Amino acid sequence: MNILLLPDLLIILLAASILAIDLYRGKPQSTVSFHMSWIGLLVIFCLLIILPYDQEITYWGTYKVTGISLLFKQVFVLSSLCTVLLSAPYFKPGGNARGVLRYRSEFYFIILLCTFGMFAVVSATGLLTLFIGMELATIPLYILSGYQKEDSLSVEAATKYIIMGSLSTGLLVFGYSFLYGCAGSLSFKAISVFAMASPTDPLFRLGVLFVLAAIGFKLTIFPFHMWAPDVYDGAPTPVTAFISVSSKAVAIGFLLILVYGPLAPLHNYLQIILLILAGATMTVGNLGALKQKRLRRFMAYSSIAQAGYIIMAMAGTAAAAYSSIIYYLFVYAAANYAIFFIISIVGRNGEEEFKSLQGMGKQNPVLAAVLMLTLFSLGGIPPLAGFMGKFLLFAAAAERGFYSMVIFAALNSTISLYYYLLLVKEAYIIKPAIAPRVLVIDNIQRISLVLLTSAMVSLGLIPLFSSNIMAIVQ
Amino acid sequence: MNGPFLLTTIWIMPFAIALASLPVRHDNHRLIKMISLVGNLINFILIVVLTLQFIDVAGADPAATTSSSSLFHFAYKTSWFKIMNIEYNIGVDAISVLMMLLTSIVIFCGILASWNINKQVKEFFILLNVLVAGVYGVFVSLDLFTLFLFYEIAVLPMYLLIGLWGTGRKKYAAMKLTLMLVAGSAFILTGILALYFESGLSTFDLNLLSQVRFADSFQYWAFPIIFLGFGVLGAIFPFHTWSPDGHASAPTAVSMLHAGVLMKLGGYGCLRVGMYLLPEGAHMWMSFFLVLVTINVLYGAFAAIRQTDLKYITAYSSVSHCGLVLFGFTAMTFTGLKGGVLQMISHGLMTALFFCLIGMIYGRTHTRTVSEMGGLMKVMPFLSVAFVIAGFAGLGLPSLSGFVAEVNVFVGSFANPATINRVCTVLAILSIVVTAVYLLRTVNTVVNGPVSQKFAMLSDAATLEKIPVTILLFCLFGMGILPGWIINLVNNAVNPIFNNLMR
Amino acid sequence: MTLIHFVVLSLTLCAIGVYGVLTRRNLIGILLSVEVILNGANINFAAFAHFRASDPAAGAIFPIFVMAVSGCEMAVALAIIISMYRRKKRLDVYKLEELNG
Amino acid sequence: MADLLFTHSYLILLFPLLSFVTISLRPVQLSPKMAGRFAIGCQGLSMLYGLAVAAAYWQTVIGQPQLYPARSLVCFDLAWLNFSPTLTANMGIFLDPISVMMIVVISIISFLVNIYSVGYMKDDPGFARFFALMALFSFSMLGLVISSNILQMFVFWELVGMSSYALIGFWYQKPSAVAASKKAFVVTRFADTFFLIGIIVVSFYTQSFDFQTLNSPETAALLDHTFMLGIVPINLLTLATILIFTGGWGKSAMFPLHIWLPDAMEGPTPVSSIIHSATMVVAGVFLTARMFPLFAASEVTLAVVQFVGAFTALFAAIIAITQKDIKRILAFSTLSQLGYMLFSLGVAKMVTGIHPGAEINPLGYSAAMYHVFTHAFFKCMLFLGAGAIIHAVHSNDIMDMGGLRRLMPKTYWSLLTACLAIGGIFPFSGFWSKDAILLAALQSGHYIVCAVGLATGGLTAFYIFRFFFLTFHGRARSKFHDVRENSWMTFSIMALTIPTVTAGMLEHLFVSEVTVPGLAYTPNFSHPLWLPTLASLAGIAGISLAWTFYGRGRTEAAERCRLRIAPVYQVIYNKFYIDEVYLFITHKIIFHGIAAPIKWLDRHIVDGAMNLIGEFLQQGGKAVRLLQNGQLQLYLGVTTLGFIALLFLGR
Repeated sequence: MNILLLPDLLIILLAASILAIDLYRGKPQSTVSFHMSWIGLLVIFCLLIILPYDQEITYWGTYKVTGISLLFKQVFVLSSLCTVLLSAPYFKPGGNARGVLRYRSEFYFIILLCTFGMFAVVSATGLLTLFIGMELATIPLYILSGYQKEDSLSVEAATKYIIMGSLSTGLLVFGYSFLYGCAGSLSFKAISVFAMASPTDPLFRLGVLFVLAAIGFKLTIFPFHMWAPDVYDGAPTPVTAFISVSSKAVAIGFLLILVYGPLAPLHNYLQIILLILAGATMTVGNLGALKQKRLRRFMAYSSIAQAGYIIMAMAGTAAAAYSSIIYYLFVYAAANYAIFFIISIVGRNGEEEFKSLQGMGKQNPVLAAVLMLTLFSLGGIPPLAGFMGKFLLFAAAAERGFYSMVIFAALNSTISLYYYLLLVKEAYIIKPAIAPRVLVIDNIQRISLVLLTSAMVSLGLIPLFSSNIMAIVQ
Repeated sequence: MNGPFLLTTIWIMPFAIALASLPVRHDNHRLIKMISLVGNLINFILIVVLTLQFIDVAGADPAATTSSSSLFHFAYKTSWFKIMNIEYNIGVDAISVLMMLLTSIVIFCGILASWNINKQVKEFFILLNVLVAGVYGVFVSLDLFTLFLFYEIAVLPMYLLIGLWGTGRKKYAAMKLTLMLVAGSAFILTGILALYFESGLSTFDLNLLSQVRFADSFQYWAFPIIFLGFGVLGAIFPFHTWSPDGHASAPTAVSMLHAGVLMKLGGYGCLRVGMYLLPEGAHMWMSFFLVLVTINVLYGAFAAIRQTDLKYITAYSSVSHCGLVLFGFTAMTFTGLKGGVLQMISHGLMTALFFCLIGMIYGRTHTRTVSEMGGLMKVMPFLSVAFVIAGFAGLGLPSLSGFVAEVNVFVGSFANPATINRVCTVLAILSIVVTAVYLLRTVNTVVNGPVSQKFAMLSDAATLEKIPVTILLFCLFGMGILPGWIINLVNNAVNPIFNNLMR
Repeated sequence: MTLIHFVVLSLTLCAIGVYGVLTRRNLIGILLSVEVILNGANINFAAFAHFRASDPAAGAIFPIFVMAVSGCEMAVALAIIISMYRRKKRLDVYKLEELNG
Repeated sequence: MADLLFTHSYLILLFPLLSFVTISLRPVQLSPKMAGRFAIGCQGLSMLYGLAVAAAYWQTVIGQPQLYPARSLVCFDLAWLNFSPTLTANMGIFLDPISVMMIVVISIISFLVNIYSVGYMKDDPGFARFFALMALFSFSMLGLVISSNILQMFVFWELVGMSSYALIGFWYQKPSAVAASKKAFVVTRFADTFFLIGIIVVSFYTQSFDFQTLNSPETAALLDHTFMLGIVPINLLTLATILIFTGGWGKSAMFPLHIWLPDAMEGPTPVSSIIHSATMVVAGVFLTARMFPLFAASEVTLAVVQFVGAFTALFAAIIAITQKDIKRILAFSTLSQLGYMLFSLGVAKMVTGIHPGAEINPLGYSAAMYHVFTHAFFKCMLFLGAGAIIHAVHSNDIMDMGGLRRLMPKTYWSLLTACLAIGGIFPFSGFWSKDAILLAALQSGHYIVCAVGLATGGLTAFYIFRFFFLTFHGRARSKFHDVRENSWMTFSIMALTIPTVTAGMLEHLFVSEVTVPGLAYTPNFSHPLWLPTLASLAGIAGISLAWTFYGRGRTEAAERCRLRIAPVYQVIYNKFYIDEVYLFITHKIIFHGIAAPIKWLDRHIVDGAMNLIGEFLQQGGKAVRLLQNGQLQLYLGVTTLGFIALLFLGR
């Protein structure tokens, strides 16, 4: 038994204990579970930081912890932590205009469970772990997106999500079956051997495409992105944030593990497909975001586009792809959560729409500045981390000589800047028709925003972090 | 003071000013303005010190540096992002020093010119200073990554500066300007990534990259995208359309800074990154760009004739004059390159003066439509005389800086013996007649003629407003009458670039 | 009976499932069609395990996991659909149209 | 002593510059009156210094031909504008016969005009500004003539243009003056553009701007080659020289670029007298003379110069006959006289075979310079006189005048000498210089030009005396108030009679000393006595005719004559409608035909394309939203289709 498995165990323990305490002395208004979860997650995160990143240990032949998987786990834990913090006002009466969420402990339990599923995905050494982890990371999300039971939008979102999700599960399993059929085993090693030996086998490729399509759902790759805007729009805001970051991150981890693991011999073949998908995805995401008026839906399209940039990097070499994508995930998570925190502030007593931002520049300049920085980070404007992140993503594709793709993506990024600027415009330039409401910011939100903003700035300026990632990846 | 330290201080200073303004109370306008003013004054002094040190180090004798291999002085580099071998790599050559000097002058004048802004003052000055920091950053960077980074920092604050404090169709103009420039930088980004990988060195270091002989097939496509990418900011035809709308909508100081300095980043990039690193590509594409730029020069001038808004006229004239910057570069001769650089400086001063004056005139007359004005000479002689002089600087009157620059551009461009260069030179020279036509029409209508009743009570410039105008006028005359030291400096800087171009 | 027959069968099931997913109006019907797809995949696993696999045990275990997981999924799905039914009083998929754009 | 003078010869320029800077910046509170005095003082110092330099030049350079075979002296020459390692433009002072002559002319005239202006501009609100600008003009003009190289000349060339612009539009609230100033600047600027091209072309091939280099035979040989522009063979030498000449063409307002000069009369009269008659407009002639050796090397160029000059001489004289505005008459007269000077330079090239062995007739060159000299004084005086008249009667129309002889006797008598001089009556200065010009034309074999010159001489005498008689003789045709002669003004006018009457004595000096640089010998051709006789007769005929028509201040006879040729008169009176042609070209073709379409193109096509991209993307956004219609099965369908497409893609 090694310390490397500790985070995974702790997270299950945390989940279980939250549920247990709730069962034991559950009061609807109790905040014990909230404090337990965020403190627990913080502890786990600290633990993740101090773990050694240069070791590689496989447990029971099916669960492998490496530096890279630990990095992914950092993302997941951070994301869960943010979700927990983000969700705090949603369980309080008057914390959100949409209504109060109930079953707080269950909520955190589900989040933690999901996070464990994600841990499993990035630790997988075979298709089985991968499958179970993936499902564990996905099925709870269906529940979460329907968490606002009395809101018909939330339920509709959940319905759409689960039906499309099941279809994707079907495709995933089909894909696995072909991979298994070709390689004769579920372990990555065997698949890798087979791929090396006959990379052009049609059945194998069919399986790969099935898997790709299935993971395309999670990753919101065009044309499998259709659920995302509706689900993001309908689900409760903390859940939307969780889906947009964690679910995406786990899908990316999944794809990275496959593409640079067992499917590495097919990389030349996958490259083109990934690039085409990336191009289409970012374009559709950007176009879709152009005409939005609702913040969560807007974020859905924005994150579709971001997914496009991310998979573009998978055309690059393993080192470049891993380092740039993991770096970008952190950056993206920080920016996304910052936006969602602002949405939650705005949504406390108003619609989560563009209109609600009006007058912020005058009324609450600091918050507006944070919003602007965040949007610029998402748009890839220096010196914020988003710039560095995108730069690394583009560099990964450029390294293999896909310069025209880089131009295309960079131009796409210009389009994205347009709609990010639309938000800036709402916040700063457009004069509100009615007197803007006073925005209440509680301490959790304030502290979180400060931390996230400083992360966005410092990640782009201080090289320590990216160097660490690079060192771990190599 | 130690050179690299000085350089770092200079680009950090505006950021520091912005930070220093943060804790100031919102309604304490005076303090915010004073912080900005004093900070930029200090920076100006630092840059003057830098210039003097530079002259000391680099020597003003053109003969001494003909064989010089090191282009940059006060160079310092240290690793920054290990992940892509990104370095904090600074250093300056004469072009950068002069452009920094220009920037410091323009921003100082710009702050004075925007002294009467009273809407969200804090944000305005913070953004303005961030923008300036970006500009300085570009000029001191010897690392393509940081250069690009600062380039973007310089471009983005523009959106809010125009969108919030602008006039007219400001939202549209701000968005168009930002998006077109960022779209241009998409090409730049690709270009520098390509340089990084294709060089085989995995470095963004300008000095190292300049010694690489890139494959012709690579240069063939990389050069145009870099040139066009920077060219967008240099208002190259047909990507100049952000400029009229943007300049027309922007507040005074922003117009000054943008037309005066920011547009020069385009030319600077074309020269420093495009032509310096990819000389063979430059040779392959030059006639194409020459034609494009000639269109710029003529087209801007002709389009300006029919404009009715003072700022539009100046904006189109900027298109035409910035065309001359690139026109000088595309000549691919020593004198042409030098002329382009000189034109950057000259146009920076001139157009800053123009926008400064227009801002002040607009502040009084509340109209920018030329036909509604007239006879201002009677009521505001100081501003009017300055306006006339600015006009003459624009049409290249000797003794003002425009002549020195333009004649260098033309002599340089003619020195390229290709027929197309010759033809384009003649066309470009003829454009100065058109320039004379629209500038004189404008100046005459605005300044001369009978003074209309509604303007009869207007006042001339206050002392505070006279300062920036006087500074800029002084610089225009200084460069026009005694161009020697500037030219010597530019000679030194252009030499290595030219040698690279001719290798 | 060779491997190809089974693969064709499973793909056919997949196609049927997809067809059902696309054409059924009723949410329950759609869920059933999804189950068909999953079962097609299970057949595939079994067939491959039988004919080709070097590790046939895995091919037998995997469908079991799939069934378990799909069971969970269906449970969740039904819960959601019920909650949905409570609000809309219909199980018609066309009624899901409040979220769009 | 002489060396010291030469070393500090920049002082000639510095005094007017000092005056300009001091008055315009006004570091101390300077009353307008003091400003005027200060300007006159500076101008006087400049004149004295200029005369001293001229004397020193006479003594040192002309007196020691063995030391200065080229008769020229570079006082100093400092690098100013470096273009490339091999090409640098200098700022220097170059003295040779013509530049010294011009220094003398300019400094004297500007001094006198400054004195005159104190009277003329009295009570004008822009009094100080006027003197500042006049000082600026003197500075630029002096700089122009002493330039050591062609780029320096261009610099000052532009500066005189600018001062001319500022002075024409001096009364900036007068729309016509403003329009005239703009016109003058733009037209000359148009010509200067070609000048600049010429400079660039020549400097590219010679890698030098120096007049001495440019005028050397080597340069001519270097440039003398033919290249093909498309299918047109072009001689580079001809092209370059004509381009350079174009600058002079515009500045000297030769046909068809003459249109700005009559309008320029909107400026104050002292301005017209110094800038638009005596000095600045002569810059074109001066340029041609300065570059003469190079121009003469081309077959075509001097022919062009000659033709343009001769044509304008006649053309302007014809128009001058019909004009009613006193200053316009003089303006056209100036054009005509400038034409004389130019064709005189043009005829310095011999017709082949007239005098075997001689290619250049230096008399043409000398005569042109001589005429520049004499013309400057008498024409300046005419303008000053006209100014005095306008000042007195407050009208420009000669039909409103008449009978001023008694009211302004000093002006009357002074102007009489000037009219006789320009009419070419012995022994006034104009007689001698015109005689020299005609003689040069005759000697070189350009008989037609000679005839044109003779005829123009007759016309000149006619129109100038028409002006003279209508103004001074007869009875007053309108009421005058309070006509008095201002002593500041009359002083200058009377001072100018001295050179007008006596400059004829300098002919020998000009013919022997002001010669083509670099030409070794002085050919001496026959001087037929019938030529001056004929010229005098033409002049006298002109005066007689004027006397018959207008002698007693009446206009009836002329009116009858005018009615008889009404259509022709109308055309001439309207200056052959050249202005209208220009107006058509600028407004209809350039403004409406080119600029307006470009503006439209820019807004709708170029910018439209950018907006179209934006619009296209917006439509794309709408399409994406349309697809996202909320129907689950559509989503599933898209997904399935997408999956099939993916299979197809990854096949």
